[in-house]
Amino acid sequence: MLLALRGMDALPIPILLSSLIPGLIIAFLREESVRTRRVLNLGGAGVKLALVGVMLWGVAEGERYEWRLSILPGLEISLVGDSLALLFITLSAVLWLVTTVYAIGYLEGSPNRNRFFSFFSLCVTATVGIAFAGDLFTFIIFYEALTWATYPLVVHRGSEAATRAGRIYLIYTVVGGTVLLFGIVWLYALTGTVAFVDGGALAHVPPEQYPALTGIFLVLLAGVGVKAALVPLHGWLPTAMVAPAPVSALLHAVAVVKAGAFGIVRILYSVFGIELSWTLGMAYVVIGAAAVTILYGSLRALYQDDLKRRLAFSTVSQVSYIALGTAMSGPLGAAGGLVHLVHQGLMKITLFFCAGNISETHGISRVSEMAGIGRRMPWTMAAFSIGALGMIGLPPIAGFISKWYLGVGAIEAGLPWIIGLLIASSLLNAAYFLPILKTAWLDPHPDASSGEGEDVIGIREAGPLLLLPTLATAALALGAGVFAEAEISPLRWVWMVVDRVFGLVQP
Amino acid sequence: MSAALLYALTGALLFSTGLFGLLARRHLLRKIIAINVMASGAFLVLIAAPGPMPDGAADPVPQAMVLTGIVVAVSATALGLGLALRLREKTGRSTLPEDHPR
Amino acid sequence: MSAEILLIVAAAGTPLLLAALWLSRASRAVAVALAPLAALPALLLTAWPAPTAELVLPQIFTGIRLGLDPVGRAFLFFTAALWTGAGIFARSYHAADPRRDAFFGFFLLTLAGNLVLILARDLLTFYLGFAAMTFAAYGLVVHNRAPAGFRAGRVYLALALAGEACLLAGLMLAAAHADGLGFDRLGEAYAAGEMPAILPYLFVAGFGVKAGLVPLHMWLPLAHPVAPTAASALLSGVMVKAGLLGWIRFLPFGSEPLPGLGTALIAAGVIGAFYGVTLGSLQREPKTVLAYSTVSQIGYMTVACGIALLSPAYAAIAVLALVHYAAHHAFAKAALFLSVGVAPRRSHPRMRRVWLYVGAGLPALVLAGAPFTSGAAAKAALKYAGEALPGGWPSLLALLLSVAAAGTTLLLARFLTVLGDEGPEAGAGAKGGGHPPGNARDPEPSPPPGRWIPWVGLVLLVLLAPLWLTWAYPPPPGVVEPTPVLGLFDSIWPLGVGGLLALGLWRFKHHLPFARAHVPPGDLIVPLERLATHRHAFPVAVARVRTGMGLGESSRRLLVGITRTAAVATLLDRRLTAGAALGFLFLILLAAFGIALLA
Amino acid sequence: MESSAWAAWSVALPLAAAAVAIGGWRAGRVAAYLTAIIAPVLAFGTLRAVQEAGPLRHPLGGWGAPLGIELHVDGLSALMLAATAVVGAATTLYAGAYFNRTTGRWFWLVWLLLWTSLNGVFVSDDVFNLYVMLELLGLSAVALVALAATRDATVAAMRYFLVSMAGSLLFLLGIALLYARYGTLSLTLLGLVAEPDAASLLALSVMTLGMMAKTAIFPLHAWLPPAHASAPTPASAVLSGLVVKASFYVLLRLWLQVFGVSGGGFEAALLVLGALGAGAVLWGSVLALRQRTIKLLIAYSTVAQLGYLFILFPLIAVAGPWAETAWQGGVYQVVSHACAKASMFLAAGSMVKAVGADRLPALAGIGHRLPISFTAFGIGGLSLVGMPPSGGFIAKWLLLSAALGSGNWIWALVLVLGSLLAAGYVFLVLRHAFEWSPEATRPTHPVPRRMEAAALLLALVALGLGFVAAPPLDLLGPLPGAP
Repeated sequence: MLLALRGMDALPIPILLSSLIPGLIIAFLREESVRTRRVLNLGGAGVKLALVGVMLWGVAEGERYEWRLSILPGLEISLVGDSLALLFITLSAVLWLVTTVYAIGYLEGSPNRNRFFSFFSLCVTATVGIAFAGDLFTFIIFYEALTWATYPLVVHRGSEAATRAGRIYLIYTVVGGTVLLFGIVWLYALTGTVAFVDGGALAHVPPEQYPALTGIFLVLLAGVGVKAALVPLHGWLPTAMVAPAPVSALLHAVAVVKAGAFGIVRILYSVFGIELSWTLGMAYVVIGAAAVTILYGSLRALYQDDLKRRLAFSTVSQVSYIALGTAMSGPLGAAGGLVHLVHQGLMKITLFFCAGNISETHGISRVSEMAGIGRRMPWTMAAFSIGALGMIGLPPIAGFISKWYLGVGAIEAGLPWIIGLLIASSLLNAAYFLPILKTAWLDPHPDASSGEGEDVIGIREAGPLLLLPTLATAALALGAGVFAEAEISPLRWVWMVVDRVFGLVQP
Repeated sequence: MSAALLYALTGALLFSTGLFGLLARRHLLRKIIAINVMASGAFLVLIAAPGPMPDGAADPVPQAMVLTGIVVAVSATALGLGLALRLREKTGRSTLPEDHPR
Repeated sequence: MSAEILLIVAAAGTPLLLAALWLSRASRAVAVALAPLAALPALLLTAWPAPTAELVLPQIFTGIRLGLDPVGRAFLFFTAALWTGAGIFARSYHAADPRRDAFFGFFLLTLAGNLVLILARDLLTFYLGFAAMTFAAYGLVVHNRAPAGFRAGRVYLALALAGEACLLAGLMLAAAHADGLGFDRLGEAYAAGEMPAILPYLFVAGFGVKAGLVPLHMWLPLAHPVAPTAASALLSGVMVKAGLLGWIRFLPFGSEPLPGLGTALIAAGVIGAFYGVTLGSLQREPKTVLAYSTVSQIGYMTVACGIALLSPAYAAIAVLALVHYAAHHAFAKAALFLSVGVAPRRSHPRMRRVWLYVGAGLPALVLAGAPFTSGAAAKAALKYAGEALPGGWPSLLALLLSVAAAGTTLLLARFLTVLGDEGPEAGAGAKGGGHPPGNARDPEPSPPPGRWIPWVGLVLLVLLAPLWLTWAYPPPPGVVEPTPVLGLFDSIWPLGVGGLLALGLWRFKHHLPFARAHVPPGDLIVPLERLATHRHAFPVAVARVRTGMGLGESSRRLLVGITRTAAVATLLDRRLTAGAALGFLFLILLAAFGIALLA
Repeated sequence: MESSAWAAWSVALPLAAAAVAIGGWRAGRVAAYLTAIIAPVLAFGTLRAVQEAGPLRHPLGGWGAPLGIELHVDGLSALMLAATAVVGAATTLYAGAYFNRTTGRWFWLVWLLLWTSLNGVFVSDDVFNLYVMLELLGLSAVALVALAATRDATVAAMRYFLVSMAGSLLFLLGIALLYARYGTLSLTLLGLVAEPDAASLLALSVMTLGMMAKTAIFPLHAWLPPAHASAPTPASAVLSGLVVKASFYVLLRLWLQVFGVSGGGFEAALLVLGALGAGAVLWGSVLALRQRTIKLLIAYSTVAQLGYLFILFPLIAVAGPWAETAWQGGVYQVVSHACAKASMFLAAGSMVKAVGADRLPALAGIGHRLPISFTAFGIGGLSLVGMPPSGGFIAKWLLLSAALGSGNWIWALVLVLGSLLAAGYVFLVLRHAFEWSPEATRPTHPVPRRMEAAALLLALVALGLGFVAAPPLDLLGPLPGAP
C-alpha cells in the first residue's frame, strides 16, 4: 500500500487531513471521552508520520508531489511536496507526535482538553500547509489559518494574563498577516504571478520594476517578520509564553515562528530568488534585520528571571539564524540556515518541555528558584543541559552544526563580520544559559540546610508522559549533531535541498 | 407652459413638500401623511410623462403604474398606521424618540 | 580493523564508555571505581611502535578523524600518565567526599575531551575534544561549591568562552579557505598562502587562554587553589598543555615566517616568565604560587612558539623543544601539586616531614632546571632553538631565560616555605579551597597510601621522563639533538642566585616592606570584575530609549485619543437618527451628487 | 421546463407558499420548509441554465415590454438568487425552531413575502416592477422587525419604515423622470438609450439617494443597527444578509447597466460613492468596536461591510484593465457577506438564547458552552475579516488586487484598514469565548440542534466560497457597460 502511496501526486492531501480530521472530530467530542481523544490524537500523529515517511522516501528518490486546485484564473491552491517543504514537514510531524504525548500528560485532568487538542491539531495542519504551499496565495491561506488556530491555544488558560497575551498576539499577527496579504496582492497585481519557483519566480521582471519590487519585498518581509519575531516585530513572542508548556514548545519550535522563518526562506529563494534579492539589496536588509534581532534577543534574554520568558527571548534570537543563513548567497550559509530550522526546533522544544516539567512538578518558573533542581530532576535537567549547550553551539550538539555552516558560509559569501555576530551571539547565549545550568546543578537546594542535608533531597521527576518526550527530543537534538553526516540526518537532507531547490552544488 | 409641464412641476412641488414634512415633522401621523403626499407628487410626475404614442392618445403605461402605485401606497400607509399605533401603545407617544437606545 | 585502530578506539572510547555507565545510577559505582584507570588504554597506545593508522568516521559529527603522530604521542604519553596518577590520587583524596561521584563524572568527561583532542587529526575533532574538556573542567574547578570556587569558575568560563570564540572564528575562517578540515589540508593552505592574515592571531588568542598566556592567564591563579588537588594538578600539568598542542597543530609552523606575531609571542613569553615569577612570589597559598609558576613556565614555551613562527627553518627544533618542555613541566608541576595533597604538617613525625620535603623539592629542582634533569634538557633545547634569532638576540634570550630560571628557583623556594604553613590562608579549607569537605578539617596523621603512592610515582617519573622522551619523540630528521648537558655553570648559577635570594628574603622578611606585599590572586581580573558589575547598563539603556522615544507614553496617548474619538463617534451616531439630521444629510448628498454628476 | 421560465418559478414559488402561509403557523411552516427545499434547486437550476444559455429573458405570461412584465436573469441575478436561496433555506430551518405557534404566527407569511420580493428584485428587467418589489421588500422587512414586538423593535421598525418609504418614493420619482425622458421602463432598453443629460442625471441622483438610504450606506445608516439588532434573529439574518443587498443590486444595475459608468465620464460622482463607502468602513467599524451587545456589534459590522461594496464604484471608474477584477470582487463580497453575516446573526441568536443575555461579557466561555454555534460565528467572523480560506478573502483579494494593480493606494489602504478593524470587533467576541470567568461555567439554556446546524451550514458555505470562486465568477461575466 505504501508503494502505491508513493506515486500518488495528491499525497499532500492525506498528510494534511491526518491532522485536520482528528482536530475536527475532537472539537465535538464530549470532554469525558479521554480514550477516543487519545486514539485520535496519537493515531493522527502516527498516520501523519507514516505518510511523511513515504513522502520522504519518494522525494529522496526524485519524486515531486504536486496537487493543484484552481480558485480563480491565475490563482490556485497548490500543494507541493518538494525537498524544502519536507524538511519543515518532517520536523512538524515528528515534533507533533512528541508534543501530543507531552500535552496528554501535561493537561491530564484539566478542563477544555477537547478545545485544546482540536486547535492543536489545526495548528499543525496549518503549519504543514504552510510548508506545502506552492505559491504565496496558498501560503497566506495557511499562514492566516495558523494565526487563528493558535490564538485559542495561547489563551487556553483563560486567565487575565492569557487573554492579554492573546490580544497582543492577535494584534501583532493579524496586522502582520494583513501586511503580508497587502504585499502578496501587490506582487500579484504587478507581475501576475505569486508562484514559488526554484531559483526565484521574478527573474524575468524588467529592471524598471525594481523599485516596486523593493517595496514589495519590504512589505512581505514585514509581514512574515512578525511571525518570525524579527526585532522590532517580536513583541508578541515573550508575552505569549503564558500559554501552556506544550503550546509554547510547539509555538517556538515548529508552528508560528518557524512559519515566519520559512516564509522568509520562501520569499528569498522561491519568489525573488537569491540573485535578485542581492541585486535589490534586500538580502542585506534581511541579514541586517536578522543581525539586530540575534543580538537584541540575546541581550534581552540575559535579564529575564522567568525561565520561559528567557527562553522566549532566546527564540527571538535563534530563529533569525535561519533568515541570516538563507540570505547569504552561498550553499554553505543556506545549509546552515536551513538546518537550523530543524536544529533550533529540536533544541528549543526540549527546553520548553523541561520548563514545563519543572513548573508542573515543582511549581517553579523562575531561574532564581531553580537552585538544586538538577538533583531533584536529573533527567529533565540533563535534557535541558543538552538543549542549552546546543543553543550555545557546543559541539557535538546540533546547534554547533548550524553555527558552523553559518560561519563558514558567511566567509564564503564575503561577509566575514557575520562571524563576529555569531560569536557574540554564542557568548551571549552562554551568558544566559550557563547560569541556569550552574544554578540547577551546582547550587544547593533550598531544602538542604547544610552540606550533609543534600542526600536527604530525593528525586522527584516529572511523570513518564512528560519525561519521555523531553528525553526523546533531547536525544534527537544530540543525535542530529553527533550523526550530522550520517545517511539520514537533517544536514544530509539540507544538502539535498541546497542541491536541488537552489541549484547550488554541495562543496 | 404645457399641461404636462404643469403636472410635472406640481408633482415635484408636492414631492418636495412631502419630503420636507417627512423629515421635519415629528408626529408620526404627519409623517405618514407626508409619505402619501410624496407618493402623489411622484404619481403626478409619472402622469406628466409624454407617452410614445404617436397619435397623442393617452399612454396607458403611466396610468397602470399610478394605479399600482396607489395600491402600494395604501398598503404602506396601513402598515405605517399600524406601527404608529403599536408605538403609541408601547411608549405612550406618537413621536419617535430623538435617538435610539443602544 | 587493525589492532592499532582498536587501540585508538579504546583510548578515546574508554572514558566515554565509563561516562555513559556513570549516567545510570545502577552502574555509577563501577564507573567511579574504574575512572582512574580510564586513561590506561591511551597509555598503552603510546607504547605502540610507530603508529600510522587513522580512524576515520565520516558519518559522525562533521567527520571524525583520530590518529597518532609523534607530537601527539608525546602529548598523549604525559597526559595519560598524569590522568592515571591524578585519578588514583583522587580516589583516595575524595574517599569521604559526598560529591565524589560528581567529581568523577566531570573527570571522565574532561579526560575524554583531552584524549580526543590529542588524537584528533582534523580541526573540528580537535575542537570537539577541546570544548568538551574546557566545559567539563568547569565542574572540577567548582567542585567544592564554595563562593570562591564559583568566582574562579566564573572567571575560568568567561575567559574560556572568549577563547572558544576566537578559536571558533579561526576555525570557520580556516575551513572556508582550506580545502578540507584535516590538519594536513590546513598546512597545505598555509603553505599556499591562502589563509587570511588574521588567522594565526585568532588561534594564538584562542589557545592562549587555555595555555595561560599573559594577559589571558587570569583564571589560573584563581582556579588552582580552589579546585581539588588532583584537578589542579591536571589543570596545570595537562590541560594547559592542550592549549600548547593547539598552537602546534594550528599555527603555520614551518610555512612563511610571521615576524610580527613571532616577535609578539617571544615578547609575551619573556614577559610572562617574569610576570609569573614576580606575582607568584607575592602569594601566600602554595597552589596559587604554583599557578603563577605555570604562568611563568608557559612563558618559556611561548617563546619557543614565537621562534617557530619567526623562523620556519627552526620550526622543527622549536617544536622539539616545546614537546620536551611540555612533558617535563607536566610531570614536575603535577608532582608539585600532589605534594600539596600530602603536605607536611607540624604534627607529622620529623622523618616523614623530611621525606616529604625531599619529595616536593625534587620536582621543584627539576622545574628550576637543575643539571642532568629534564628541566635542564628542555631549557637547553629552548636555547638551541633560540639560535634562530638574528644578531645578538640568542645570547640575550639565553640570559633572560637564565635570569627567569633564577626567578623560578625563588618562586619554588617560596612554594616550599608556604607548603608547610598551616595558617588560615594556607589551609584554604576555610576559604572553601583545596580540600574537599569531608576530610579537610581532620588533622591527618599521615597521608594514606592512595595518595602518596601516586605522588611518589610521579616524582620518579619526573626523573625518568627524559629517557622515555628520547625514545618516544626522537628529533625529526635533519635536526641535531641538543645536548642535554647545557654547560654545568649555565644551569647551576640561576639555581644558586635564586636560592640565595630566597634565603635572603626569608631571613629578612620582617624587615623588608615589599616582602609583605600581596597582590590578590588573579591580579588583572580584579579591576575587570569591577567593570563587569556594570552589566545592568543594557536594560537601563533599553528603558531609557523607550522613555526617550516616548513609545509607551505615545502609544497610551494614541489609545486614549482613539477611544475618545470613538466615543464622540458614538454620540454623533445617535444624533444621525434624528429626522432633521437625516434631512440635512439627504440634502447634502443630493447636492454632492448633483455637483459631481454635472461637473 | 423551458429554460427561461426558471426565473418566473423562483418568484412564484415563495409567493405561492406565502399564500398557503395565510393558513396559520403549521401550514406556513410546511410551506416554508418546502420552499426552503425547492428554492435552492430552482436557484441552481437557474445558475446552470444561465451558464449554458447565457442571460435568460422571460416575458411573463407571454406579454413582452412595454406593457407586459419581462423577467431577465443574467449571471449577477442568478448569483443573487442562489445566495437568497441558500441564506433563505438556512434561515427557514432556523426559524422553524426559533419561533413557536404564538411568536411565529405571522412570521412565515411575512418572510415568504420577503423572499418573493427579493427574488422579484433580482429577476426584474423593468424599473417599475423593480419599484413594486422594492416596496414589498421594504414593507415586509419592516414587518419582520416589528414582529419582535418589543419597544425597541417597534421604534426601530417605525424608523425603518420611514426611511424605506422615503427611499422607495425617491426611486419612484426617478422612474417617472426616466420614463418621461425615454419612454421605456426596461433596464435593458434604458441601457441602450440612456444619455447623461440633466434630466437623466437628476433621475440617477434621486434614485441613487433613495437606494443609498435603503442600503444604509454611511451617513444614512443610523436606522440600520437598531432595526437589525432588535429584530427577531432569523429576521436579522436576512435583513443584514440579503435585504440591504437588494437595494445595492439596484444601484449596480442603475450605474453599470443603465448609465454604463464604467465607460467613463462619471468619475467625480463615483468618487463620492467611494468616499461614502470608505466612510462607512471606518465609521461602522469604529462603532462596532464600541458596542457592548453582540447583535448591535454585528449590525454595525454590516454598516462597515456595506462600505466595501461602495468602494467598488470608484475602482470601476479608475481601475482600467483591473475594473473587471474589482467588479468580480464586489459581487463576491455581496454573496459571501450574505452567507457570513447571516451565519453570524443566527449563531449570535443561539448564543444569546443559551446564556440568556446579549451583553458580550455574558458570552464568557461560549467556546466550550456552545461549540457549534461558536464555530459558526467564528468562521463567519473570519470570512468577514477576510481571512483565508473564505469567500470574504477572495472578495478582498480581488478588490485589493484591483486597487493595487491600478495604483489606487487610497482604496487599498481603506480595504486593509477595514480588515484590521473587522478583526478587532470580531476579536471582541472571540476573547470572551475563551475566557475563564465564573460566568463561563454557568449552565446554558438548551438550544435546538436545528438552530445551531443552520448557522453552521451558512458558515460552511461562506468557507466553501473560498474554494469555488471560479465558477460563480465565470458565470458573472464581464463588467456590464464596459467599453
